[in-house]
Amino acid sequence: MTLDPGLYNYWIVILLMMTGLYTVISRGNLVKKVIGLNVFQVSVIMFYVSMGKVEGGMAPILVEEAEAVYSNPLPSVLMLTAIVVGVATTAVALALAVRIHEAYGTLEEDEILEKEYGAAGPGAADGPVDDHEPG
Amino acid sequence: MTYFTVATLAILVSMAMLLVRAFKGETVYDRILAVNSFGTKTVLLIALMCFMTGRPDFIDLALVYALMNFISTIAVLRFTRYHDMLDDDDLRARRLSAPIAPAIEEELT
Amino acid sequence: MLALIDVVLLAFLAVTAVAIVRLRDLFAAVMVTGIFSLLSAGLFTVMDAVDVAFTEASVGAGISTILMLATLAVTQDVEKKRWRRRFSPLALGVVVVTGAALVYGTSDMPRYGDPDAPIHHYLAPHFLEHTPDEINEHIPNVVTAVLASYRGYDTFGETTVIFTAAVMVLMLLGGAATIDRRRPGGGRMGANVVLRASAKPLVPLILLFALYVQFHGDFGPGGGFQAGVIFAAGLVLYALVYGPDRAQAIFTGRRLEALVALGVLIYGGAGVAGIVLGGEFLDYDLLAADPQDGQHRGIFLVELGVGITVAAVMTTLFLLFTGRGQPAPWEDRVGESEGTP
Amino acid sequence: MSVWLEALSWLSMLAGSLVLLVTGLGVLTLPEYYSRLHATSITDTLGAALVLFGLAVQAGWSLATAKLVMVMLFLMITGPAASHALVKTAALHDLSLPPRRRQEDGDAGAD
Repeated sequence: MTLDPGLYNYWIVILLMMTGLYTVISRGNLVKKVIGLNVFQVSVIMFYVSMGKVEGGMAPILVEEAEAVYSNPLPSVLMLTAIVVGVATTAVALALAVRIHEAYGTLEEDEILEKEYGAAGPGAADGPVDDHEPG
Repeated sequence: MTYFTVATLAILVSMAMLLVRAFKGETVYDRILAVNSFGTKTVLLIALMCFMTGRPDFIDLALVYALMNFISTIAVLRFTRYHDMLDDDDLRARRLSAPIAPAIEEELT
Repeated sequence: MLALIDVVLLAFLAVTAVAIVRLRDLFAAVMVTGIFSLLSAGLFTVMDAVDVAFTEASVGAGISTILMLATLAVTQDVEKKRWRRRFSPLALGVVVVTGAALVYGTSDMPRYGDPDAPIHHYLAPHFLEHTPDEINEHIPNVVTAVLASYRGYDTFGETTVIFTAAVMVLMLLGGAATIDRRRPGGGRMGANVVLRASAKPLVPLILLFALYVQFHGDFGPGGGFQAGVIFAAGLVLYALVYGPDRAQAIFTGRRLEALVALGVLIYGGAGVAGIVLGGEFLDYDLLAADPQDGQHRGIFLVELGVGITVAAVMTTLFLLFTGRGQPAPWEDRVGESEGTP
Repeated sequence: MSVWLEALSWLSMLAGSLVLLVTGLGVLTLPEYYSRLHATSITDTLGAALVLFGLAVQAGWSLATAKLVMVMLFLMITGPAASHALVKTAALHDLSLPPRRRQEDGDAGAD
């Protein structure tokens, strides 16, 4: 395996992706998880856009010159819509977080589980205890 | 060495220093300040890049940045809350301490 | 020089991402996310994806940050220490192993900017060469042509997803709040005369700029998605400075909901028109006597539909998030204190 | 382009770069919030104006120049307004006064 410096972009993309993944799996706060997902999303977008770049090319908006080199327009199209869809889905996640906070008074995974199942955590009781006060 | 290079290097160095401030913070306002100034630097960097790549008609992009930077700064300031319920002493100490200065209080009411 | 910018900005981006994970003050984390967006948008410009940069700048740095801040304002904004240890070796292990595998995988990839990479030899040359004769010779922006015409069906799907997301958020947050609390964003800066004076001339300019981006999308970077977000940003600025109630004087909840649906209907209508005229769904060639004019008309309609939906959805989302809660006590004074220093 | 215009562009960009560096340095090294704000608010507007002016001279009379002027105008309106909002909000939200002032009261600064 050779480590070509021309792959620098992809390494950073992987670093970002793993940072996002780590945030999602290791942090208990729901908003922090959404932020982690956003980091992950940006890394995927960065990956696509990096692949679309052509050396010495320019943005895929045609100019008069005959022998102009353009970068690939396809990743741009895919990622452009992905960003807007991403913010719409982020909004759904945040709306859920707001409602969860209204119901449980917290955004911490641990505390929500405790309120739902008691201090012993899920699995200890037979089912959810219904004694939590909303808010 | 063109002026594009000089200006770009200056902007990148300045950005690095602002990043350090945004991470160190001290108060939340320092971060907002750093983010706002960072946005201005990005606007300039984009404008420079448009000229470097020979497509100066993409300046629209710089305009959008300037716009969004302003709006998000205003939003950040509007959503800053007075933190009286922080359960974390360490964070509270970093955010604020002294009572409202009397002069400002007067102006407020 | 561009390579240097690329390397430095990517390094900044990596540092920023790590900082985001480490910050326990969520408010600060969201602000650093703003920097993250600005940086990535700058990188998209370096990588020639100007349309993506346009979108990321308006969505990531603008609307997304604002929505997160609004969420934090109605919930909590400090991440608590976990009962279990904060540092989780298992998570780190998973991440390191996955990352190593992915880095190993990149060794087979073509290097960055390689013109011979497989991705550049499949559909892209066709789009670049044939946009002038297949779509319209007056649409130099290939991204717009691919987005609205070649891949119009896909974009229709994306627009529907945005519509669905708006409906879901409406279902989640549309009712009254179940607990009593202050409305976020009603901070005391609302009555500030400097902000009002500077925002007042800017709002119409922003709306005008959004229209420019909408209708200039065929020629330069821009289009319905970007224009919609910028239009919404103008309304958001107005709502931030003058209060959501005044912003809703014209764009009431019901009208916005109607607009959300109207955009999708315009898009779908442009598609169905193709069927009615004897072609296929989203076949713009038949919309006018000359196929090139038909394509232009179709792209115009589709972008208009996307713009209306996106603008209405983003504004609705903002109003839903900030409308959660009671007005702050000082908000009643906003109207009267106007004009006082 | 004449030599004079070229020189003007150079000079303006160099001055702008210098000012931008000062911004970064000020934000990084000054002791507390209000002085850091003072460092950025002025230099940001001035530096941006100088760099954009340099670019505008490069572009000559074209649509790009008109857009650059728009960006410049925009930054000149929003920059000071944002700075004003920054200082006002910090003051309204009880950000502690500068350390020197507190030291006069016999209280050591937090930083």
